[in-house]
Formats: sequence, C-alpha cells, structure tokens
Amino acid sequence: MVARAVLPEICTAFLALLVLTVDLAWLTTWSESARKTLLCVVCTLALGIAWILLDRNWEPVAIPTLGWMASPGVTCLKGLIAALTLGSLWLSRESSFTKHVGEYFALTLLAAVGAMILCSTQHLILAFTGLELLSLSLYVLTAFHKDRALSAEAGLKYFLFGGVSAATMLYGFSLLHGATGELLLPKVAMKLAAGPVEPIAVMGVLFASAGFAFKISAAPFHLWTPDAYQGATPGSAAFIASVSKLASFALLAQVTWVGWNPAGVAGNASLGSAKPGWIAFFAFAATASIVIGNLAALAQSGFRRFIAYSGVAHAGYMLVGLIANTQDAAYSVLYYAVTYAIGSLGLIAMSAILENRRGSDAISGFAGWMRESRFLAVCLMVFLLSQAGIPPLAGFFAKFYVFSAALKSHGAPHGVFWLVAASLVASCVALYYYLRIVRAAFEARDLAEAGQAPGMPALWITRAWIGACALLLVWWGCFPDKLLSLLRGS
Amino acid sequence: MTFYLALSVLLFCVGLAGVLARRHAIMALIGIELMLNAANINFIAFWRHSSAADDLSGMFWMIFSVAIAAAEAAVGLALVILVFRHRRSVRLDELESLKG
Amino acid sequence: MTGVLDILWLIPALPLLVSAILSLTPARVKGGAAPLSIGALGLGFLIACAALAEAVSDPGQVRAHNFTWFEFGSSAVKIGWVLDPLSALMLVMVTFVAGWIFVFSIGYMSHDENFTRFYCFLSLFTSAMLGVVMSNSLLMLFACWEVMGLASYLLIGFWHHRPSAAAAARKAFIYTRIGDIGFLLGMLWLYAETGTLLLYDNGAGCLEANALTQLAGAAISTGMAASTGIALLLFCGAIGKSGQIPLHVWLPDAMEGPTPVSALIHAATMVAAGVFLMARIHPLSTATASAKPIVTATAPANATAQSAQPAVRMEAAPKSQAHAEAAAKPTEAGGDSTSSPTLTLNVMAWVGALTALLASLVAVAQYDIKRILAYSTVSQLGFMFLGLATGGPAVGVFHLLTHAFFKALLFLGAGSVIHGCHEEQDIRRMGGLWRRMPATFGTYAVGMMALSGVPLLFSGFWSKDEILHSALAWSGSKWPFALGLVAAVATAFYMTRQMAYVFFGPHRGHPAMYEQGHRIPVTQPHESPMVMTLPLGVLAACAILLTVVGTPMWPWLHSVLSGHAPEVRREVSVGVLFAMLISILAAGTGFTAGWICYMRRRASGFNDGDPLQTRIPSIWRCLESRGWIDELYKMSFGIWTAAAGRFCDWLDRIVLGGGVRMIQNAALATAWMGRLWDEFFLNGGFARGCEQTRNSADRASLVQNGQIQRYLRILAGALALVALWIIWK
Amino acid sequence: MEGGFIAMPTDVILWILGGLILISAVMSLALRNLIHCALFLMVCFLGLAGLYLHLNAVFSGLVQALVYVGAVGIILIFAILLTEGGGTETGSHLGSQWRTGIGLAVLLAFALLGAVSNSPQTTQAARHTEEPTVREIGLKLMTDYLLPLQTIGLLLTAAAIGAVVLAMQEPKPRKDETP
Repeated sequence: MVARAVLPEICTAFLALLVLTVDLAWLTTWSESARKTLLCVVCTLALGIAWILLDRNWEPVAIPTLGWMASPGVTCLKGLIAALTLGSLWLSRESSFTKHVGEYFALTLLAAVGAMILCSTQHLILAFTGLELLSLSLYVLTAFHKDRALSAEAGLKYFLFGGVSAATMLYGFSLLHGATGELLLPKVAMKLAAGPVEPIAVMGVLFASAGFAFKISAAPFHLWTPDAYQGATPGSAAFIASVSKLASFALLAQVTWVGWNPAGVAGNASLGSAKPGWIAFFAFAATASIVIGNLAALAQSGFRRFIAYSGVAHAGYMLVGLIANTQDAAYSVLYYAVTYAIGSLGLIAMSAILENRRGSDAISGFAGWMRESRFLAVCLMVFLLSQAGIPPLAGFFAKFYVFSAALKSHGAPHGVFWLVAASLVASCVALYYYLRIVRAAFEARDLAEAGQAPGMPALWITRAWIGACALLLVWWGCFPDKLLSLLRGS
Repeated sequence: MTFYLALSVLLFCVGLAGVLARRHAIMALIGIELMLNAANINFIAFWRHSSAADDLSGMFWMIFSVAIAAAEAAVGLALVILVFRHRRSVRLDELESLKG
Repeated sequence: MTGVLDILWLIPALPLLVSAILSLTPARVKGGAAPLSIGALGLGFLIACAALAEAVSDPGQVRAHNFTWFEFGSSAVKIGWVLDPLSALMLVMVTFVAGWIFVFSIGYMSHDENFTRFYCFLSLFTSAMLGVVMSNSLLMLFACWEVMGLASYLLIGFWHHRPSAAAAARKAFIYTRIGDIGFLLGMLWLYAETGTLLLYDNGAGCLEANALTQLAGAAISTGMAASTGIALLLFCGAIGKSGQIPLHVWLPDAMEGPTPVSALIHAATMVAAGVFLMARIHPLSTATASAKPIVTATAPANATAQSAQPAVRMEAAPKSQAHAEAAAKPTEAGGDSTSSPTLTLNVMAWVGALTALLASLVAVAQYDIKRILAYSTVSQLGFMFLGLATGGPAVGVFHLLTHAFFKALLFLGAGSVIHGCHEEQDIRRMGGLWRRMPATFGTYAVGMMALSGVPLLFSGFWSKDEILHSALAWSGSKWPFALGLVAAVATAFYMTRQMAYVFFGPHRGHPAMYEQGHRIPVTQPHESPMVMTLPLGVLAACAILLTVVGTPMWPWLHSVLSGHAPEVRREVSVGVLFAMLISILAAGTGFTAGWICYMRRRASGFNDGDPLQTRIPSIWRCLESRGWIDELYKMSFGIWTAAAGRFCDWLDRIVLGGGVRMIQNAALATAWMGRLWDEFFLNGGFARGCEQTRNSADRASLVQNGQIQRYLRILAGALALVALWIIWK
Repeated sequence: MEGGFIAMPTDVILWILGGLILISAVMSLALRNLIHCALFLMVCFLGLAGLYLHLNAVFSGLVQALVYVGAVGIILIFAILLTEGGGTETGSHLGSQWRTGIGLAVLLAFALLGAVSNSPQTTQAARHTEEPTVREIGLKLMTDYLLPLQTIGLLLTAAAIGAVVLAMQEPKPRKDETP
C-alpha cells in the first residue's frame, strides 16, 4: 500500500540513475543526438510501461506520520508531470548543446521526482526538500549550455534569486514552526485556528509565501523568469515553464487549502481579523502579476521573454483562485495549472523551432509561418488562443473555473469581485498581444525575399508532441470535465 | 527566547544586506548561507523551548537545512566558476546581457 | 412531438461541418464550396420551419433539451438548446436570409482567389449565430458569441492586404471584447448567485420564477438588486455586439469587409445577436423584488392580463407584472401608471433612443453608400433596443426580423451597385442608375421604402410604428419617444438623399473614366447577373410580405412571441391610430424634405456641394466627421495620458531609491495603460499603436535592467513593505 | 527571561556567543579581501556551532561544525582562489546602490523585530535540557523522516552531478558565442 503511494517517485528516481549509468558506461563515444535519441526512447518506454502497469483503481492512501497523501487523482497528476518531462526531454533534441547527455537526463528526471513529491506531500520538511531538489536541478539545467555565456548568466541569476527566496522561505518555515510546533499541514491549520495568531506566525506565513511566489513567478518575485527562459536551452525552459510551475501550484494549493486555511478546521470560522496574512499578500502579488505581466508581455519582441511575462500574468490569475480558498478553487487552480503547463510546453517548442528556423526568437520571425507549415501555424494558434482564454479551448474553462470558484467563495466577496473584474479587463489586453502573434503567423511573407526555402526544419517527434499538446487543449476544451475528473481521481 | 529570535533576525538581515550590497557573486553566496543559518538558530531555539518532550522536529529541520545549504553552496559555486570562465569576472552588476 | 427538438442541433451543426470540410479543402478547388454551404443552410431552413410550426402550435410552452456538459465541483454545468417561438423565428430568419446572402456571394465573390476560404468563414459565422440563437445556456451562448466574434474578425479583415480592412477587423474585435468583459462578469455573477447558467430548466433555470425572485431580492452594496446589476452587465455585451453608443464606432468601419459580409453582419447575424440577447433575458431586466415575473415554462404566460384588455393591442406582450398592470388600466395609453420601469429598462431605452438619433443624423452627411447603410443599421438597432425596453421582446424582435430582411436587401443592393459601377462606393460618382440597373433599382427602392417606413405596404412601417407607439405609451419618460421620432424623420430623409444620388440625375462617373476626350465613360455601369438579382428579388418580396404577420389587425407575431395563440382583432384603439398617424407624418416629413433638397435640385457633377452643406455648414461638418466621436475619445484619453506622464516625471525627479521605484513603475504602467486605451480608442491605428507601445514599454520595463541585485532589492523591498504593513496594520 | 524588547539572558556565554556570531557575520560581509571574508564566515559558523552546543544540541553543533566549517567553508575558499586568484577585489567592493540595499535590510529587520517582540510564545521557558542520543535521531530518521531523508539523498546526488558537470573544464573548449 505504501509502496504504491510512492511508486511514481521511485520509478522515476531509478530511471534517472539507470539513464546516468547507461550513458556513462556505454554511450560516451556516441554522437550527442544518437545518445539523446536512445535515452529518450529508454525514458519513454520505461515511464510508459510503468504507467501501463500501474494499478489506477485504489482507494486514496494517506500516511499521516510521513505526511504523504496519494490517490489515483494525484497519481494522474504525476503522470502528467512525467509526460511533460518526457516532452521537454524530447524537445532537447532540437538543439545540440552538451556532451553530458546522461547527466542532463538524470538531472531532469531527478527534478521531476522533486516535482512529483510536491504533489502529494503534506509535510513541511518534505515539501521544502522537494522544492529544493526541483530548484537546484533547475539551476543546473538552466546553465547547462556551457558554451553559451547567456546560459551561465541566466543560471547564476536564477540561482541567486532562488537562493535568497529559499532562505526567505526557510526562515518563514522556521518562524511558523516556532509558532505552531507542527510539521504536518492539517495540524498546522489546527494550531493556527486554535488561538489568536501570533505575529511570528504571520511573519512566517508571509516569508514562506514569498518563497512560493518565487516558485510560481508571481510579481514582484518574477524577475528571474524572463532571464531564465531566455538563457536556458529549449528543453530546460520547457521544463521550468511546465513541470516546475505545475508542481509548485499543486503544492501551493495544498498548503493554502489544507495548511493555512483560516476556516480550515471545521466549526472554527471565526478567525476574522486574526487570519494569517497570506491572503492580503497574495492579493497584492496577484494584482501586481496581472498588471506587470500583461504590460511587460505587450512590450516584448523576443518570444521566450514574451512567454515568461505572459506566464507571470497567468500566475496572477491562478492566485485569484487560491485567494478564494475553497476546495473547488483549489481544483480549478490545478486545472488551470495543467492547461497552462501544456500550453507553455507547446509554446516553448514553437520557440525552439523558431530559433532554429530564423536564428533568433524575435516575434517578427513568425511572419509567413502559415505559408511554411500550416500544421505548426494552426497549433500555434491553438496554444495562443487557449492561453488567451477563447471559449472552445481548455484555457477558457481554466479561467472560467477559477473565476467562478473565486466569485462563489464567501470569504471576501467584494475584494474578490474586483480582483476578478481586473483580471478580466487584463485578459482583454492580453488577447491583443496574443492575437498580434497569431496575425503575424498568418500574414503572408515572401519566402524568396527572406532567402529561405519553404518547409520547417522541425523533427517529426517535436511536431508530434506539439500536435498532441494542441489536441489535448482542444479535447479538454470540448470536454472540460474529463480533466477535472482525472484530477479528482474519479 | 527573544534573545535567540532577535539574534536570528539580525543574522538574517545581515546576510540579506550582504546579498544586496556586495558586487561579488561569492559574497552574495555567503550572504545566502548566513540567511539559511539564521533559520537554523530558530529551529534549535524552538526545539529547546518546545513543549513536547520527545519532539525533535526542530532538530531535524536544522539537519536537513544544513544538507540543503551544502548542496546549494556546491551548485552555486559551480555556477560562479562557470560564469567566471566566460567573463573572467563575477561582478554581479556586469551580468546584464539578459534584460528587457 | 419531440422529434424536431431532438434534431434541432443539426441546424448549427451542418454549417459547422461544412466549414470544417472547407477549411481542409485546398484553395484551388472552388466548385463545391457554395453548393455545400447553401445546401447545409437550406436543410437547416427546412428543420427551422418545422421547428417554427411546432413552436407556434403551442406558443406558451418552452421546450428545452438539456444535458450535462461537465461537472464542476459539486455542481454540474449543463448546456442545451431551447425551442420557443423566439428561437424558432430567429432560426428561420437567420437560415433564410443568410442562405440568400450565400447565393448572392456566388456572383459577388466569383473573382476572388480565396473563394473557398470565404465560404468556410461564412459558414462558421452563420453556425455560431445559429448556436447563439438556440442555446439554452448562457455559457454555450457565450462560447458561440465569441466564435462569432472571431469569425467576424476573419471576415471583416478578409481582404487583409488592405490596411484599412485589417484595422477595421481589429477595431471590431477589440470593441466587442470590451463589451464582452461585461457579459462575462455578468455571467459569472449570475452563476455565483444562482448556481446555474441554464435559461430554462423546468423551474430551475435562471430565467424562471424562482431564480428571478431570488435575484431580485439579493441586493448588492450599492442598493441595486442583483438582477439589475447582472442585466446591466449583460447589456454591456449587447452594447458592444450591437454597436450602441458608446461602443458603436466599430460598426461603420466593419463595412470594410466584402459586401455580403456586411449584409450578414448588419442584418441577420452579429448585431442581431445583441438585440436577441436582451430579448432572451428580458425577464431578468424586468425582474423586481415585489412583482413575481411571469414567464416560465410551467406557467404559460399572462393570458389573463392580456385578454382582459383587448383594446390595448399594441401594448405588445407585457412580460412583467408592472406592464401587465399598466396594460390593465382603462386609460388606454397606459403610460402614466403607478409603477415605473426598472433601471435596466431605463438605461436600455435611453441608450437605444440616443443611438437611433445620433446615428441617423450622422448618416445624413455620409458619401459612402455602404457607410450610410452602416449608420442606418446602428440607428435601427437603437430603435430595437428602444422597442425592447418600452414594449417588451415582441416589439423589439419584430423590428429585428423585418430589419433583417430589408437591411440585407439594401446591403446586397448596394453590393450590386458597387459591382455594377466597378467597385465605386462614393455616391457622388453614381447617378442615373435606374435606367441601367432596373432590377437593382426596383428592389432597392422596396428596401428603402421599408426602411424609411412608407405606410401600409411595407413591413418596416409596422414594426417601427409599433416601437414608436410603445415608446409613446411608456411609463418612464417621453423623451425617448421624441428622440425616436426625430430619428424616424432623419431616416426617411437620408434614404431619399441616397436614392437621389445613386439612381437619379445624370451619371457622374470618375474622371479617370473619361479618357482622352471621350464624352461618355469608357466603362458603363451594368446590371448584375441573375445569381445576384434573384436574392434581391426574394428579399424584396419578403420585405413586403412580412407585413401580414404584424399588423394591428392580426398581430400574429406578438401573440406568438408573448406566448399565446394568435387571433384576429376587429377593433383598433385610438392610440394605435394616433401613433400610426404620427409615424406616417414623420416619414412624410422626411420624404418631403429629401425631395426638396435632392430630387428637385439634382447634383450634376462630382464637386457640387451637398445642398445641406451649403446651407448649414457648421452642423454639416460635425455630422460629416461622424460627430467627432473618435476624436473625442482620442482627446480625452490623450489628456489623461499626458497628465499621468507629467506625474511620473515629477515622481522621477523627487523620489529616488530602489524600494520606491516600484511605485514609480506602477505609475508609469498606469500612464502606459492609458496610452494603450488611447490606442484602442483611436481610429484603429494599431500599427502605430504597437510602435508607441514599444517606446513606452521601454520606460515601463526599466525594472528589468538585467541587474540581479536590483531584482533582489525589489524582492526584499516588497517583502519589507508587506511585512511592515502587516505588523503595523 | 520575560518581557522587555530583548530579554536579558542571565548567561554570559550566550551574550559572548551572540556577539561573536553577529560581529563575525558583519565582518565576513564587510571586508574587502575575500579570503578574510571566508575566514570570518568560518568563525561565524563556529560560533553558531558553539551556540548549539551550549543549547545542549550536541549533534546539531557537530553537524554545523563538520558541514559548514569543514565542507562549505573549504569549497568557498577554493572557489575564491579559482576565480579571483589573489583574493582582494579591485575597484569598489560594493554595488552601486548598496545604500538602498542595506536600508531595505534594516527595514526588514525592524518589521521582524516588531513581530518577534510582540510574540507571546517567546516568553516560554526552556524545556529541553536532555540531549537526544544519536541512536534516537537515527531511528527517527529511518522512520518518521524517511521520505525527507531519501529526498535529501536525491538532492545531494543531483547537486553533485550538477556541480561536477558545470565546474568541469571541458577538454576542448569551443569558441564562445558571445565573447
């Protein structure tokens, strides 16, 4: 029973070590792309077989002493994480950047283990170690292109920002620990609800929130995001944008809903003014993210930075759902995070193709896309419109769920109402910049003038991943409850 | 108790000030280490003043955080060296190729 | 019995399917596109007719077919479709009019290289409109509504190599999106209050008695009932979509698309969607806390209130008790009754009346044949809202239906004229066409008389007359009626002017046509082919024939829309006759004035000034530049932006330091936001907008200067500020 | 130990240790010579270890001394030698906006001290005087803290791989993309 609950992590961790061993033992003389291909195939097969063999019909398992909680729904989330990880691994084949292929794969998989741990932990120490496992691997992955100064710079900046945030978060946890003396989220909630909340507990919650805000790149803790996205290789950037965001939101939803819920303990909803200050903090962060993210995204000329800034805005929208702090809202945020992660993976894959094709990731390079590959242009449109929240796509339902859950909560109706209204206005602005890219892609461009032959140099496997992502977004847009029931494990 | 908390607060802020003020990347790293250590003071102090007799959680927090700090230092210094190879300098204010 | 209901989904699904097929068809294959699209619509039309027959057989009943789309939390979100007289009538109208527009396009677009793509978009567009009409859930309605917006974006910008077309497309999209924010908010609010977005659901829908009472009772902080707030927010969406003041500026520009698209947008779809939405949620806008609204599937209409007062025919289906009471009064006007209309209705009436007046005045001073018609559409939509607000859905929807036919007719006629005159759109370059294009002239004349309300024979007269009557009898204020009346005069006037310019007088072709001393133009205007004139004929016939369903003698449409069996009235009250007289007088005044100005003194050359221009130049200039609305937006937002910029400069000078720099950046962002709005509200100069955006964003993204320590300072600053704020709160 | 902004511990050793920690921390960040900084940092770490020992947390104190002074400090010195060679920075050792940075840190310190001084928890007397045995700690690690322990194992693996890959001198350095 216990084994089943941690099976995904164990599989992935072993796979990481296996891949590392195989690569270092036998493959060092192979060419980079051949090694990547082989390792990708190995990973895909291993994870695929594990997923098929996995028994998905079981009762939720909770191991209170370990602070571990697993259920079929959580396992599905981990499956999604594994799939997104595979996607970013395959995407790493788009460019050649390292001789340490085995290490790259092992680190990515270890980071994925960290991400999976975040999905089912309710234990603060475990949460922190999981976060650090994820973050540390990401710093290295960002700087993995050792021949590129930009990559190293991005890695160092990411590391310093992340280090300060991690220290802040740890300090917050230490204060929270002092105020409550507990490690498990449900017990923390009980302690917080039991008496008047002490100032150090408020400070602890605040500092820990700041650390979370870094992980989900909410403004004003987002400043590392564009630099890291731009400097990293496509595979790493895709991993940061999809898996890391998704897992961080899964953890944050858990923490806010189970651990810091002012009304979390039944029968004690009267905390009133003494509630921990994270709601105010996240309201501030959400507003800042929505404003700054959307405005800065409008101004970008590089596609990667554009994705980063629009991701900041999306983090703001998701925070609106967390502020509502209901069970429905937690699930809707997960839903949003999943659709966002899939869309981001697709967009970063697009940016990889764009860079290979045009030599830079300038948005203007999308001109004539339609002429060159109709398939890619249509997929690009699906990703962008889903992120923008146009109805028949999954992104719309993500927004719909989050905002309606927020409006339904009875915590602070007026504040939340204004936040939702602001989000909607901002998403109108956002639509403009998303459409700008769509229009660029569908504009005619003289190929002869640009000196390029028609046809897009994208690997078929990348195309397949892109197509799969686009298809998922359309599919979940038409049948939104499919994903929701997956996440709920029903 | 207040003594320990105040000590840790001061240590945390000294570390933060170091990160914010020094130009050298390794000094920023030292600052981060100090910030992590500030948290450790809290953990140990809270462990000592904890109400439950067999509660060792503060202790374990501290042990894990030390391990993490060591790992962070290793990765951070590797990054610093990497940047130094590219630029022959690790001044933080000279790292501005990525912006906008 | 439920047979038609079960296959109702085919009506939008067929065009959608066609659109999907066409999107995969290579551009070279032109053959199948038109027959396929028209066939799908034709089939849809047949089903819609069957549905209409069924709906009319028992008009009081609302048949809905619901199913669960997805589960969300504890509640399920259901969608479905609805069959009641309103949706059935709209379905018939849309399939019919759109079908003939499709036929017309065969001729009009025959030379276009993207013929297939055009039909693909058209089908998608129509399908979305049909979805809006029949959906029984606000969510589904909104989804279709958005798809329609997207399709209109594609269609208006169909000739995207023209910069003006691309700009117009973006303008249309952005302006309607502004309204849609209101729609979405209203929808979310409604969902939060009632937990359902279904309109009719056996008593559990949000338009049924229970939900309405609850909504009307729930007050928000400003003292407004929730129902009022929601209805007003939804009305924002309708304002955007139907081009009402202050979001009307996109609509006249939308004629940049191919003419059949204009016909489709201005007549059968898109703009009609807004009016339809308000008609659909009419119970919501009339809901008051005291009176329980009476429109449900379970309680078949207010037949008692209606039949008790046979003399008040034109009071047209009062749907709230307030109106029922008003109608029950023996004083026949029913105007000065005890209860006043709700806030929503007030807003709607005023917006409608003002739009009707302003747009019709602006139309007087335009020279582009399609632009005149576009402003006329804005104006007529204003009439529809006026009718909806003062007389209930039946009045507004009647005008919507008649207008769909004659406006489609007029646009197609204009298309035929443009086609015949070799893409000439300026009416000063036309003239004397009645001899060369007799079929177009005849049908156009019918449309023109219907629009301006020539009495007795033309459908437009009856529908407009009804609106004026109910506005006269309205208990709120008499001003909307007065505004509407002036608008009616102006309507007749500008249509006469247009006829005079286009079809009479000498032909004033473009100077380029008179090459090398030729006395007569090289290329003569010519009549359009049969495939284009046939739709004109059919629509013209309908514009006349539609009269029979809405006269005071046999108000079939009203009875059906208000939910009871039609019957023949023998007596017509004095008030009705009075209103009729007034509207005849209005139309007559307009015609006479037009005749005096334009027919008697025909323009002979291109450069002859407009007679009005020479007489009242100042007003003329105002009207010619469309009331300076665009400029007004530009001015107001420009000033705001400049002030914000100055404020930022001031901040920059006196405030230093990293922590406070955040505030400055926020202010900069505000300034920049203002500039952004400015760009949106401007004359669609989006290319320039991007440029300016880039410049100001450079200022806005000062934060991200690449210095990691600045990032960290911002982190620490934010943390410190929030910590201080929380501690000493 | 009750009341007051900073309660006065009766223990003189605590004051000495606290002073040592803070002063060496400040010195480790204020000095110009990086090697000196690193040495002061080790003094600070040692002070902390002493503090833990004084609080009866012998195991923690040993861990602190071993890991921080033994491992982290040594790596730091290596890194300094590898990057700066001599150790003394040329030019200003402070960033251009260092005043703002320090000001923000002071602000944050005020906020935190405000919170700390108002906390009722802080007046509790010490309970734990017994030192946990290593065996106790080991047992707990293998039961209640099993998952974090495993995770830390993975974390250290990842960090080791990452650090080696990044710091390794490539055999044939290719040309920089952006010189």
